[in-house]
Formats: sequence, structure tokens, C-alpha cells
Amino acid sequence: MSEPIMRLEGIYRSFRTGRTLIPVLQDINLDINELEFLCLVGESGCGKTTTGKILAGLLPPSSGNIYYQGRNVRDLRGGDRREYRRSVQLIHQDPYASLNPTQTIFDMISFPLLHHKLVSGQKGARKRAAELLELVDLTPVEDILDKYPHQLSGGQRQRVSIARALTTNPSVIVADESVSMVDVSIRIGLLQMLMNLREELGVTIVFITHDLALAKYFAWDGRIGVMYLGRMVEVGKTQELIRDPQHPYTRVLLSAIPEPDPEKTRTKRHIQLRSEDIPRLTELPPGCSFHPRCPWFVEGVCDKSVPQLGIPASSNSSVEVACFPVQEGEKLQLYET
Amino acid sequence: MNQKMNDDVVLRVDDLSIVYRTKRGNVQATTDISFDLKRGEAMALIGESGSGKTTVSLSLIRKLPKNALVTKGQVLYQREGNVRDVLKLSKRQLREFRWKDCAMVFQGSQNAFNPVLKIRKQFEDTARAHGWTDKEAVRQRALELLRLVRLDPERVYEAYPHELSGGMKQRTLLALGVLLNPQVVILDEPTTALDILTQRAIIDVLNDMQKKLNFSIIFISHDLSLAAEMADIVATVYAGEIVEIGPVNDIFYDPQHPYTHGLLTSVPKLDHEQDLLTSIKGAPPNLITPPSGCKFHPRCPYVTEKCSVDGPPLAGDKPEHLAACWHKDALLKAREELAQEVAQ
Amino acid sequence: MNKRTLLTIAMVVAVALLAFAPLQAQDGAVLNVAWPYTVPPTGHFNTFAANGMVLGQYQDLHEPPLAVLLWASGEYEGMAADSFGWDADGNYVVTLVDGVTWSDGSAMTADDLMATFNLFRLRGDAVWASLTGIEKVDDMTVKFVMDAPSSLAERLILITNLRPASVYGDLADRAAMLEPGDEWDALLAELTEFRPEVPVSGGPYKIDPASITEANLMMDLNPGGFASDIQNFDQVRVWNGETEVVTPLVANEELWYITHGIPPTTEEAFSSQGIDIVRSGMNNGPGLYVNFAVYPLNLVEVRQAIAYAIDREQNGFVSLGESGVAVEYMDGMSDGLSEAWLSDETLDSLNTYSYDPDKATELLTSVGFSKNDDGVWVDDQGNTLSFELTFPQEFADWSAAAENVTAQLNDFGFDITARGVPFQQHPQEVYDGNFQMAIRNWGLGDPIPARSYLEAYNRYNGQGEVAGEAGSVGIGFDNNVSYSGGEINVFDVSNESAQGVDHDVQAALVTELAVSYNELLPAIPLWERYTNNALNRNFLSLPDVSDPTFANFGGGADNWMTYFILTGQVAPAS
Amino acid sequence: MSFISSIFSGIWSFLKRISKNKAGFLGFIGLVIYFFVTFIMPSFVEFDDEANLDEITGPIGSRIVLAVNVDDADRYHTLEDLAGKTVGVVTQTGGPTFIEPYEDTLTVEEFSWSSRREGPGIQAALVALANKEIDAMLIFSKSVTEFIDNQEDPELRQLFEDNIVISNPTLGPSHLLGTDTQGRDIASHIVHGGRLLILTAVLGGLISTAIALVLGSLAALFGGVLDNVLTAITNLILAIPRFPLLVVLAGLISFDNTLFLGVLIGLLGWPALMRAIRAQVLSLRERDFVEAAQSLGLSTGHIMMREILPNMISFVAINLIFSITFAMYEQIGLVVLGLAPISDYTWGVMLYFGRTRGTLFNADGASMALSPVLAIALFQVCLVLFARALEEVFDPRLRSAV
Amino acid sequence: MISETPDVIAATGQASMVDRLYDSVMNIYRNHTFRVTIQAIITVWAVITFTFFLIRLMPGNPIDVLVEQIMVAEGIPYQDAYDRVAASFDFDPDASAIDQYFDWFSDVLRLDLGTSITSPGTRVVDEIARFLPWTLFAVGTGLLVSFVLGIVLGMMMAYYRNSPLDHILSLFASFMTGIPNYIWGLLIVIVLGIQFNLFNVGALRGTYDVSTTPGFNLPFIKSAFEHAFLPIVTYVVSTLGGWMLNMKSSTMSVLNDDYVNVAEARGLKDSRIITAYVGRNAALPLFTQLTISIGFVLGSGVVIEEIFVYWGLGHYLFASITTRDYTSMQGVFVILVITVVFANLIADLTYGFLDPRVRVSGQK
Repeated sequence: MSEPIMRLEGIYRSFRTGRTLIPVLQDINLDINELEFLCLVGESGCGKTTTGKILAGLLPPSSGNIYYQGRNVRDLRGGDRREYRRSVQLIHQDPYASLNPTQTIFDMISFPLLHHKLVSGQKGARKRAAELLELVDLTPVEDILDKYPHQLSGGQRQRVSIARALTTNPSVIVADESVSMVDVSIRIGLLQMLMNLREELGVTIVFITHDLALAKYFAWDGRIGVMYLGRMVEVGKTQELIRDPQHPYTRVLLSAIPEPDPEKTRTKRHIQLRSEDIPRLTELPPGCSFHPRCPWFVEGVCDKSVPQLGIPASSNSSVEVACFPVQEGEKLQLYET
Repeated sequence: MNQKMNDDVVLRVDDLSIVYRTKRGNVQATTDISFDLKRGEAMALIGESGSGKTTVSLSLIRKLPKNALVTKGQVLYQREGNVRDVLKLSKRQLREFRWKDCAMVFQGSQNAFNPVLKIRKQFEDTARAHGWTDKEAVRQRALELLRLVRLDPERVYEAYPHELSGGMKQRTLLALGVLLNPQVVILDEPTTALDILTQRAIIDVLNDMQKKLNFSIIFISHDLSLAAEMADIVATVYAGEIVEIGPVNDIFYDPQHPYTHGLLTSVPKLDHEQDLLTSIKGAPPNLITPPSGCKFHPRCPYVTEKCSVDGPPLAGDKPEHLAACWHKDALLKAREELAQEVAQ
Repeated sequence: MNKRTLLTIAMVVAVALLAFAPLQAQDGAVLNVAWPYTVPPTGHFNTFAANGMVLGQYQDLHEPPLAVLLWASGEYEGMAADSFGWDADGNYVVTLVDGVTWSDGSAMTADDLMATFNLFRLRGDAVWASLTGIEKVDDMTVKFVMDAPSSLAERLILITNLRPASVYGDLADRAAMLEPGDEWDALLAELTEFRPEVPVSGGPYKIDPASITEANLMMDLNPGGFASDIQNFDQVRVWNGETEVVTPLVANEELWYITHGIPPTTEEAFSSQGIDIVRSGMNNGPGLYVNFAVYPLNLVEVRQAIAYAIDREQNGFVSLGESGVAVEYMDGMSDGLSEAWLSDETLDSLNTYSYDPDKATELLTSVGFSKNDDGVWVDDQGNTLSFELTFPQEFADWSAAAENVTAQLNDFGFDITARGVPFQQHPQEVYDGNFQMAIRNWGLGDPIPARSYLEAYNRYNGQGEVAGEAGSVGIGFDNNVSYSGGEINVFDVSNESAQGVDHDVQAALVTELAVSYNELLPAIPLWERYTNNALNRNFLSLPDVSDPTFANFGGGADNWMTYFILTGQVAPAS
Repeated sequence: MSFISSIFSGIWSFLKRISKNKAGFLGFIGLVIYFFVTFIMPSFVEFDDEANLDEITGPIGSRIVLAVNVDDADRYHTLEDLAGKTVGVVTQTGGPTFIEPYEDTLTVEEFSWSSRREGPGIQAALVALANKEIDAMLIFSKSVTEFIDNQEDPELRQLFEDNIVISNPTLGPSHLLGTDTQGRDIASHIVHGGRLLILTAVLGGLISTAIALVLGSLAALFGGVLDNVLTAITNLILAIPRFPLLVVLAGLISFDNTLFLGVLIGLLGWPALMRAIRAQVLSLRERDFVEAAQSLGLSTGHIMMREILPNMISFVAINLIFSITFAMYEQIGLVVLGLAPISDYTWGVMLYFGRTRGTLFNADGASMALSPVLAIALFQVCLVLFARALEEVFDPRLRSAV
Repeated sequence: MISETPDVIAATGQASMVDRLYDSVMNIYRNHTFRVTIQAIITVWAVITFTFFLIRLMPGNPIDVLVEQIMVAEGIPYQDAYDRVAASFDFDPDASAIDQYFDWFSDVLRLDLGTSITSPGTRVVDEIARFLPWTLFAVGTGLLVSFVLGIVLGMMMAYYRNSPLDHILSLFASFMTGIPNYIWGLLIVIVLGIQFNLFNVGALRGTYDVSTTPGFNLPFIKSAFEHAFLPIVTYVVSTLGGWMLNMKSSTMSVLNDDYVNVAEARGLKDSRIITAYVGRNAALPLFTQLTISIGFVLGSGVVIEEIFVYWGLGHYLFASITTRDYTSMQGVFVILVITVVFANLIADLTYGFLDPRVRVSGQK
């Protein structure tokens, strides 16, 4: 496999509120291959959004290295650094908050175009803006360009923010929950448009979501990374991961999700957690942070040290998992609900 | 209009039409909504944001915003043979009716509790407002309910709201909701904004409670999966109208309305296969100037000229499964084609 | 009846008693007057120190003065002093009246006078500039020893208010033995921080310490005190407060006489109410000072032109209504003093600078000035006559005078900008010569004419040893002047004129001062301030306004009101 | 769309929106009127700085009174009517100079008016008038008429009632708001006294808002030590009671310029607003669209000016207005206490003089104090109404509904 | 396990002791109450130090002021008056401000604000004790009345928003906040007192009626209220509008909160919802503003008390300023700053009692 377009290596990130330090990300290692579909999945507070922002260079990691096209981002200076920043774009979750209400659509698309001298003059900017809007299926273009965000629907806004992200010809787009605030009926259209961008523009897309089903749909040919409380607990090819989840957390998640099929969802077996309370990030348990809730908790092992991602010895798949019992090849029995 | 109500019907909504008066014009929030809710039954209203489902739920306890106007219809509750129209209750009657007959768990229960009062106080307030002043009895009942929703009752009862996590608050609110033994509990997006594992806990708790306390549930959601799991009856709401209503299996396995079908085919499943999904084209209509005829016609793949002229009636072969569409056949055909495609 | 009921009843009774207590009518006649004082703890009964309960002119009522100068006649009338005068050696001898006792029971004797003057010495009062010592001659007599007699020293001795030796004697005795030094300073500090527990009065009335409130205090009749037997009132109520506080009291007829300067508007309201406005001269008022370092203000013609260009009557009237009386003789003294001290020919010869813009124009033209196209005067060096006029902005009458002077001079063709300066800071700017034109006071509320010249020649001109201001530039007027009468040093002459006791010699010197001032105009007096005391004759009976005593200064010493009280001429109106 | 035209269309839509809020529209109209009166009218109305003693309608006690013989009652109404006649002038201090403008046309006979209530002067004048020795009599005090009314001497009273008529007791040109203690037209002072006051307040408001904006933005954008230092300074300044501090500073600096006072007020007025702006920028900085702009590689300057500032502009504008009202509040407060420069004749100075020259407590002279009081009060109310309307206009909840 | 040498153990042991000490110190510092108290004390120190030097820099000095007064009152020449005044003052205009500062500050630490310059021998503390109660009385009563009234009216406005009542009250509130407090004072004096003669402005000067005996008795209390009435009315009128508008917007945002909706859905009685659910939550943010406004109102008392001739702290401060009585001025500043800073501190510390949300973390 060729050099990954981006690589996260030992990323830690913590935030300070008042006098307490909150470790939001711990030891994240992740390769993003060119043109692959990668999904980061996890519940709120698991650090997936922070990961996205670190990828997009919007947040510096507390420690660890980010490589973009093989070069450590920390060593990038001046133009190179700007180039990197422009090449990795983030699309936010909230289409209402991510567009400046005081600017027209043309304003917000033309600013980066003109600022980086990607086009010349207002006319050029207008032409390019129209192209971009067409690319994201926003027509009629001329109607849209001079509108303000509040005059657009949620789906249209999200398309605008994608078009804006494309102004700088990025090679990586990080889509952070980008369809979760859009109506169900048009989500798929938006997602498909994003998927098409890979074909049309050669953009690598990292999709961040809390919805495993959506992740599965999006990254069917790619990979999914499951995060829990700031750590990556399982990474692997989507099809393998969905079929045969390894990490207890992934398994619990998959068993807990209701499905849009009455019979299936009512007969599904739910794995009972040992505890329903999610630990606070400020009071993380020692060892594997899932152990207080984990049905497969092994005393003296899981609560002692933190498991690292690795392919279980017994496994024949490529899924990496951070769980001692799994790595040691124990067969995990599902509990009855 | 059938005024006679079967004994097992606890709530009947009859031809309910509600208009919001805004500066830009009147918004036809709901049009001719009718349905029956039976005792112990769970009903789901499914629809996208702005479809009017929340308006329906608010009208059930007459908590509509000031600019809302009920232009037509009634909301009938039956308790022990007495049938009352909520929309005609006096202010005092209404106050007594609320929570005792019909409790509502609002969307985003994060702020459902007064932040400066202990949970205990809020239970006591609710009880006292309905003439139940024995604090010790309230306490016993509350602790029992809190245990039922799988919380540490003593701790939660004496806690302030901010000391509880989101899921705990949601469950506490459920417990508070059934404090007075209501016969109907309305849940507005009960699991939205909660983590999957918390959602699961809520769903389980709700199922438990409903089994034990035998109340009826109306819940409102855009989440088809939730409806699939919890509802007995599912109604699809589009642009202020019920476009399809029926038992949950009928709706999911035999959708008769293109919109219901469209929703089902736009939601990915956790199958071990890749889904064939399609969006519904276009966007939900503006309810100030809604489309003529069938309101879904601008987005419908099976649209004909007739659709834009006449609104189809809510009808069906089976009395319990009704849909409002002129072209059920076309939809059936399309579904068969799709099934074949999937099979391949 | 249980305890609680009893207690309740007791409380109700107590409250009722308290509620009605103040309503008990006070018997006897009360004289209502006003003077701002400082309430304890800030205020106290040490009348030597700041914030002492002196009560201004009403000090005469509890600490009797030795004598009062009747300004109209120029004669002193003895009060606590039975007899007084120069002895053959040029020393001053004062004998106190017999039979007066202080309110603490001690007799008023020469010891009191000794104590008073010893403490004056400690305090550095001006009278000790003339005295070389004091000697107790007998029980009632004190000799004031000095090198040469002077009418100034006489005045300073006679206006003294007597203090009781029973209170201050100890401090005074210690002060008598000291010469300036550390011990002296320590004693001085002790004096300023000395707080007698009760006020001791030797006058007709004594302060009742228990009655002192923010609003007023009572002075009770002091049997045995000076002139106490001829009083027509049992009590004097002194209301506390500045003008804005006492004005409504006068309007309500709760207060019958105030010395406070009241705005003309109030005056009108009062007189329409039948309250008399009594006007007596203050011997001072605002004048226009110029900086002699600023060309062409140092030209006498320019100052004279300014004097002609200002309608002083208008200026006085807009500033202080009928109490702002235009200065007529323009000789540095009040017109009253001028008439008393100058001969008729001299008075006739003085230039009255009555309003005459043409004359002013003529004067300016004569020194080569002309008006430019904008109608503004341009001096012979081509500069417009643009000046800044500063004034202490807190003083309502002076600020009005400044405004009006500015308007008038600008109308005449000057270009003047007026600027208000905080009153604490304004004198400093003048001392420092940091001004072009300024409104400051001329004259002094003193019957000795020489002292009227101190402001212009001393205080504002950096002469003498104005403490802390030595070497200041001031207005920069050369006190060695040359005028039609010859060459003199005006500062020296003014000092000289207060020495000795020969009126004719003094008058000759005063004439030199007056004429030179009138010619050279070191400052331009605008108007003289007259009091506008409100006097409600509906409640007070006292001599008619034609009584010559009303010519006395309306301020501190020699006040006509206290004179009338001390002489038993004030009574309740029938 | 060009920037300029968008400004104009912005103004237009703003006017349309503000006109929907009745109180706000009232405030806006009021401000327009104030602008007209204080900025345009001074070019047409002359500042009356000349004392006119015969025109004092105010309180100096010399409202002029014209007494004429009953037979001539309909003949003389103004001073001009008296041209060539013999007129008695009853004053104490003054002489004929009081009616100087008419001196050429009058023959003046002088009577003195003593402070004593039963002065011979007025009596002599009354007799002269009754005997037609003089044609009319000017009395420079309102109290004289009261003296006549209260006259107990039946003979004199009769003499007056039979022979004399008080004709047109307010002679001279009419004054909209009366005249002050020097007979100067108060209305002209109101017209001229607003501009500098308003400019000073605006200057103060602008300065404090600008400082607050710059420091607040800097603190929020750069954070860290700079933020800590600026916040600490802000808290310190906020701990000092502002008005007393100003009083001390005003004494310390002892300005000679009103505008300078505005600068000082501005320099002290920013802390509270700075906090608010800092909080605003902090919250805006976290907004997704700012992050998007950062990600797109737009410069910090662009982000501040084009992304953050436009979203705060309404907030800043409203606070600017409140800063202006506050600057005016402090400025006039200092003037009223006599602690600020009074060289320029502003409403504040008029108020100061009204207070110190005793017109406050005199019902007749109230115009001198009341006129500036009302001018200030109404101006402030207009500003506040306008600002509140702005708040509503800019309220995002309302705007999204438009 | 790697065995450690004794040296290493000793070193680490020591280090951990230092660490522990550091930790315990930091823990004390992290204690919210302790930290904000320390910050408040530092603030007070910094501010009074700053004002000390500021005040000394003011032009003019107390001697000149008194000299001027004596000259006018007694008609004596400048030099005489100066000698007399200078002798009775223990004030040296040329003394080094730094030395004065250290003297003064060491006194302040002993809770002694020094003696008044213009009245040697009188302790500033005594003077402040004389004036402060009246100001606290007037300002306290005024703020209390306007706060309570503002909360009630503000809630009414929110409940009846967009009704004529709301519009009238809004306009009314804008008027009240728009017009500066001293302008209100002047309007009251000129219009009500003089033009309409509704009350005797003159009789209401000072702090209480002289015919009464200070103490706990009816006439005195009555007269104290009468005299404070106009200042109180001014404080109320000038602050009421602010409370109303704040309370309105606060109430409106609370009315949008879910828990109010839920409370209604729970069938609670209106009275209970208005008081415990809406009122209490809506009033919370106003309490912080109340403490801030204490500082503001105390500060602006200078003008109000001058206008009404009410003898409180503002009057005293103004008199000290005009007579350049540095120690008195400084004393008033110390009191004002301490009041403001500690009012904020108390608000900060007691907010938790009002709002349980901040009780746990001790911070908002």
C-alpha cells in the first residue's frame, strides 16, 4: 500500500477548564490512505470531533505527530504549512452555525478564492463559485449566489459549506457529523454527493459520525475506527468489523442500536452492560477505560494497564482491537439479555 | 365522524387542524389529523422536522404556542367511560387534566427540571398541584418509580438536576411522568441527543414501565428505528397530514405511501450487506403556501397530473392500515423491482 | 396581666412619649440666625483650631470682642474692653470690663486676655508681627508692648475675641515661655488637637453642646456673661448650612437673618415676601488682572482702554444683581474708603473710567493699534488682541462677571476666550504667572486702606514673603512705579501707611497709593461686592437701616448684627 | 454587490425596520431633530452672549415693568413707542445705561429705588407719572409691582390705581424659553449648547467603545498572558467607583477643553464593555464559521474584520450608544458639580449656572435650569429608545423570522 | 523491578515532600473562597494605592482652600490667613508622597484611616462613621425598593409581552433609565418641588429633622425617611427601569426554558410556576448586577447628595475634594472600594446559595 496521505502518531490532546485538565484524546494512531473512505465512530465525548479538528490543523495536539503526505506537520513552515491547512478541510456538523450569517454565499466562497489568488477578479470568482455550487448540486446557481444563509434550507446550507471547503482544492475533507442535522429523507443524497467527490476530485474523505449504520453505508469499501473515551478501541475494514466486531464496546454498540426493521430489532439480543454510567473524562478509570462497564471484564488484567491496538493473534482478519482478552484470543460469549 | 368510542380507546384525535399565525402568513401546521389510541398501545408519529408532529403532540395537552389556532377538530380523552374534549376544558380543568391524565416528556429533557429545586421538590410540587399532599406517600411512590427506571432512588430523589447526567435526567423525567398514573404518556423525541447506550437504556425502561403500568404511549420521532422497536401503530406525518397509518409491521414491510417508502429506503441498516439507498428528492414544502392536491406530489416519483389537483383520501384495503395515495399500485411495482435488485 | 402585656404597654407608652416629646413647645423668645458649622466629632470647642465651634460672626456672642469699630465714625466702641488706648511709650493698654464671669464660673480677667494673645503668638497670628510682648498690668489690664504704635496693631488687638484662661490657660502659659523650635511645634500640634469637653462662654449666650445637630444648635442665655443682662432673647438658634440649605428656611420664616450671599433670584423672592435685603459694603470684589509679561497688556493705555470698554454697572448687575455695585473711583480701595480717606480734590481728580468705548478706541489708536477686517483689534506688532481670561469657576458671581467681561470686551473688538478653573487651582495659576487675564479679587474687608492694596501688590505680585509662594512671578507688575506724583514703591508705601497713628500722614500715603493706582491700573476693579443679607423684620426688631452702624463690614469683625445684639438693640418684633 | 451600495441598502432596510418599532422610531426622529437643532440651527441662530438687562425675564429681580398713565394705556406697549417721550427710570444701581439701545430717542429722568421698602424714589416717580410730568415709567423689578399691590398707604395706593396702568410687563423681544440671569436668550443657548456636549459624549463613547473593542478582541483572540493582564487591569479599574475617580482625575488633569474631558471619560469608560466584547469575541471565535475561515487559510485580519466584527456590529453599535449616554452622564455630572471645564457654553454648563446662580429654587427663573435639564433628559431618552429599538431590530430571533 | 539505591530513595522522598507541600499550598489556593478573597484583597490594595497617589497629585492644597475661606469670612489679608492656617495644620505640602504613603498604609493596616487634614485631631474613621450610615440607608432602601419593584414589573412585562401594558412599561423603563439620576433629582426639585410646590424642598434637606432625637423612636425614624425620601425616589426612579428591562428579558428567556413548559404540562398552579420556577430563576442573574450597581449608585451619590443636600458619604467626599482634604478623600475611597470589591466578593461567594448549580464547583 502506498504512503498514507495523513498519519496520526501518538496524538494526545487535553483541554483545560478552570483548573482541571481534561484528557480528550489519548494515544491516537491512525493512517488515512489516499482516496479511502474512513469513518470515525463513537458516542459524544469520545474525541472524534477533536480528532477531526486535529486532522484539519484547527487544533494542535498536546503531543504526538501528524504527517501529511509523509511530512511531519510540525516541521512545515510558511507556505507549506498554509498549503497543508488548505489541503485538509473540515465540514462542520451544524449547517446553521458554520455559515456566517452576515455574508452572502458568494462572499463566503469568493473570500478564500480571492485571498489565495486562485482566481482573478470578481468575475473569475463568480465563475468559479458557480462551478463549485454546481459540483455540489446546488442549482440554479445564480439564485443561490447572492442569497444569505438564512434564506437556504439545511441541506442547501450543508452543500454550501462543502462547496466552500472545495474552494482551496483540498485533498482531504473531514466531514464531522455533516449530515446528522439534515432531514432523514435527504441525508443519503448529501452523503452520495460527498462520495462522488472522491471520484470527481480525488478527495480523501474522513467521515465522522455517531451512527454506525451510516458509517457502514458510507465506508462500506473503507475502514471504520471506533473510539471510546478518547481512545481508538477498534479499527478495521468496515465489512469485517460489522460482521465480526471484536471489541466489547463495538459489540455492545452493535447490539444496542435499534434497527428500522420491527422484527429484527425486537428479536435482537442486547448485551447488558455492567454499568450504565459513562465515566467522566476527568475521572477516567485505570487500565482499559471501558472496563467498569465491560461484560467481559477480567479482573487484574483490564484494570491494570491500557490495552494497545493490535490484531488479535487468533484473528484472521485485519481488524485491530485494543482489548486484552480479545488479543489473548479468548472467545467472548454474548450474554443473554 | 364517529363519536362513539370503544372502551379501549383512551384518546381520539378527530379532524384536528391547527394554524400558526405568523407575520409572514398563516402556517397550516396540521390538517385534518385523526387517529385513535388504545389502552396500553404505543403509537409512533414519524416525520421530518417541520412536519407538524410536535404540533399534534402539544395540542394533545393544549400546550400550543400563543399564536396557534385550532381551526377544526377535537381531542377526546376517555377515562372510566367519561369522554372529554381537551380543547374545551376550562383553565382549571385543564390544569388538573395535565399530567394526571396525560403526561408529556418533552424533547431535550436536559432542561426539563427547574435547576434550583431538588428533584424531590419537583415531585412534591407535581403531586401537590393535583391534590396529593402526603409527602411521605409521594416519596414512597417516587422512590419506587425511580427504582423502576433503574436509578439509585435515594440519591436521585435528593439531588439537584445538574447533578444528574443526561440519561439520568431523561429517566427521572419518565418516572415523574408516570407519578400520577396517567393513561397516556406523550414522548417527544425521547431519545434524540442521547448516546446509543443511553438510548438503549431508555427504550428498555420504557418498555418495562409500559408493561408494568399499562399506560398508552404516543411518541414522536424522526427515527424510524425507534418506531420499529417500540411502536404498535405507526403514523407517517408529512406536511401536517397523516399520510399513512397502520400497524408497525404493515408500515415497515408493506408501505403504501411513497413518502413512507422513501423514508425507509433512505435509512441504512446494520445488515452485513451494503444497502441500496435513495434520497427523496427536493425539500419539505413551505406550509404557508403548501402544494395543491397531494402535498407530497412535488417530491413524489409516481406523480401524475391528478396528484396536483386532488388530495388523495386516507384509505386502504385493511381498516387498520390506511394510506393517502392515488398510486399505490405504482409504488408496489417499484418496491417489487427494488426487491429484485437487492436480491441480485 | 402577664409580663409580656406589661412590656408591650411599657413600650407603647415609651414610644408615645418619645413621639410627643419633641412637640413640647419651647418657651421664651428664640433668635433664629444661621452660620455654617461643623458638627462633632469633626467640629469641636477649641476655637483656636480649624473646625472649632466659632460660629463666625456669632463668636462675638460667646467669646466677646474687646471692641467694635464703628466704620461710619471710625471710632472704636468698647465691648469686653472697658478702656483702651495708647500710653506714652507707644504701647497699647487695654482694661477689661469688671464683673463679667465665664460660664464655668471664673471671672473674666486680664489672664484671659494674656492667654488669648499667648496662644495667638503660638499660632503665628498677624498681630504678633507688631507686638514685642504683652504684660499683665493688673487684674483687669494688659499692656501690649510694641516698637512703634500703628493703627493696624490697634485694630488687630481690639477685634480679638476673648478666650477663657480656665480652658486655655495651661497651654497659653506653656506657650508664653517658648521660642520657635521643636517644642514649639509640638505645643502647636497639641493646641490644634486640643478638644475642650464643654464650650465655655463669656458672652451673652453659651452653646448648648447637647443641642448640636446637623441642622442647628442652641445658644442659651449665659447669666453673668458679657451683656447678658440686656438681652431680649432667651436663646439663639444657629442654623447650620450653606446658602442652599438656609434659603428655604428663610422663605419659611423659620430663620430671620442670614449673612449668606444669596443669588439675586432668591433676593427677589425674599423681597416679594416682605423680607428686607440689607446691603453693606464688603470693601472687595472681583477685578480684572492682566499678566504684565504679556504684550501689550503691560501698556497702561491698553489697561485703561479695557477699563473704558467695560460697563462695570452692567457687569456688577448681571453678576450679583443690586449687590454688585460698580466701582466708581478705581483707585484700588472701596469707594467708601476712598471717600473716607481721600480729599475732595483728590476724588475729583481721579479718573472714573466710566463706560466709554470711544475713549477706549482713542486710547488704542493712540498707541498704534487698529481693527482688522473682522473687527478685532490688532496691536502695533501685528498681533490680534487675543487673550485667555481665567476665573475660578465655582464662584457664581465671579464666573458671571468673567462671562460678561468677555462678552463686553469681545463686543468692543478684543478676542477673549474665557476659561473656568477650579477655585483651588486658580490662585496658583496666577501666582505662577501662568495666565493672560484673570478674574481675582481686589481690596480687603478691612477698614485700613493700605490693606486693600495687598492683593494686587503683594499676594498676586510675588512680593513679600507669601508663605510657600516666595519668589512667585504673579502678575509681574513693577511695584516701583512712576506716576504723576513721582516715583514710589507702592508695596512699601502701602505698608508704611498702616503704621503710626497719625491719620494725616497715613492719608497722604493713601492718596499716593490711590492716585498711582488710578493712573496705572495694576488691576481693573470691576465692582464692589455688597452683602445681601436677608433680614425679616416681621420677627426682628432692630434699628432702621438708616442707622450708621449698617455701614460696618457685613462679614466677620465689626459686624452690625452682633453689635446690635451685644448692645441689646435686637428684640423680637412685637 | 459593492460595499458602498450595500451600506446604503443596509441603511434603507434599517430605517424600514426601525420604523416598525414605534418607540424606537420616536427616538430616531428625536435624534434627527436634535441633530438639526444642535448642528444645523447654530448657523442660523446667533449665540446671545450680550447681557440685556431690560430683557431679564429670569430671576435677577429686574423684570422690566412699564407703567404708564391710564390715559395713555393704549399708546405705549414697547420701548419703541416711547421714542421722544419723557420716561422715568426707577432703578437702584443702574442709570440710563440699562436702556442704552433707546437712549437716543428717550428723554430720561432718573429716580432711585432704594432697597428699603418705602423708598421715596418710587413714590416720587408715581406722583410724577400721575401728574403727567413724565409719560411713562420703567421699573426694573417685578417686586415693585408687588410693592404697589401691597402698598398700605391708601393715598399712594389710590394714586396708583386711579392713574397708572401696568402696560405689557414683559417688554422687549420675546424669548421662546425666556432669558437667563443676564437677560440672554436661553433658546439660543440651547441651540448652541448641544453640539459640543454631544460631540464630547460621542467622542467619549467612541473612544471607550474603540478601546473596549480593540482590547476585548485582542484579549479574546490571543488569550494567554495578554488576556490575563488585560482582564486583571479591567477588574482593577472596575473596582474603582467610577464617578469619584473621574472627579479626582478631573481635578488632577484640570482640563481647559471640553473635548478633552470627553477623551478622559472615554479612556476610563471601556472596562465593562471590554468584558462584554471579550466574551462576545470568545464565543464568536468558537463559532464554526470562524473555524471554517481559519481552515480556509484566511488571515486573522480577515477573520476579525469580515467574520467576527460583522456579527458583533449590532452589539457594538448598541453599546456605543449606551457608552455615549454614559459619557454624557459623567460629563454633565462633573460639570454640575463644577469640576469640569465650564468655558464652553453647553447644556451642562447652563445647568451648572442655573444651579449656582440660584434659579433652581425660584419658580420664575426655572427656565434657566429646566431648559437644559429637559434638553439633556430628552436627548438621553431618545438615545436609549433608539438603542433599545436597535436591540430589537438586531435580535437574531426576530431577524430569523424576517 | 529495578532496585533503587538509598540515595535515589532519599532524593525522591524529599522531592515528594516538596511536592506535597506545593500541592497542599496549591490546594488551599484552589479553594475558591480563599482564592477570590485573596484576589479581592489584592484588588483593594492596588486600587487604594493607585488612588492615594492620584489624590496627592491633585492641584491645589487644603491650606490654600482654607485660607481663601478665612480671608472672605474675616477680611484678613492672604499672608495673615496663610500663617494662621498653616500653623494649625499638621500638613506639609512638600512632604514626600512615598513616605506619606507608607505611614498612611501602615495605619490603614491597623484599621486607622488617619486624621482629617482640615480638621486636625478628628479621625477620618469617625467622620465616615457619621456619614456612611445615611448613604447606606438611602442607597440601600432605594436599591431594595427598585429591585423588588423592578422584578415584579419586569415579570409582568414578560408575561404580558407585546400587550399595551408591556409597551407602556417599556417606554416608561426607557425613560427612567435614559435620564441620568441627577437629572431626575433636578427634575424632582424643579418640577415637583418648586413649580408644583408639592413638597417643601427646603425642609427636606439634611438627614433628619432637628426636632427629633436620634435613636429608635418614631418621630426620628419618620423624619429620617422623610429626609431620605427624595434621594430614595431618585435612586429608585433611575435604577428601576434597568431592573425592569433586565428582569423582562431574563424572564422571557426563562419562559422559553423547557422546565417552565414542563411545569405547566405538569399541571402546576400558576402561582407556584411564577414564583418558584420563573421568578426565582429569572431573578438569579439580577443578583450579580445588584452588587455591581451598589458600587455605581454609591459612586453617583456624590451628585445626588449634593443636589438634595443629603449629608451622606457623597456629600462628605465632595466636601473633602473641594477642600483637598486628602486623608478624608482617601478614606472615602477606601470605603467605597472595599464596599464595591467586597460586595462583588460576597455576591460571588453567596451565589451558590441562590443557585445550586454553582454550589458544587464553586464556579459558574
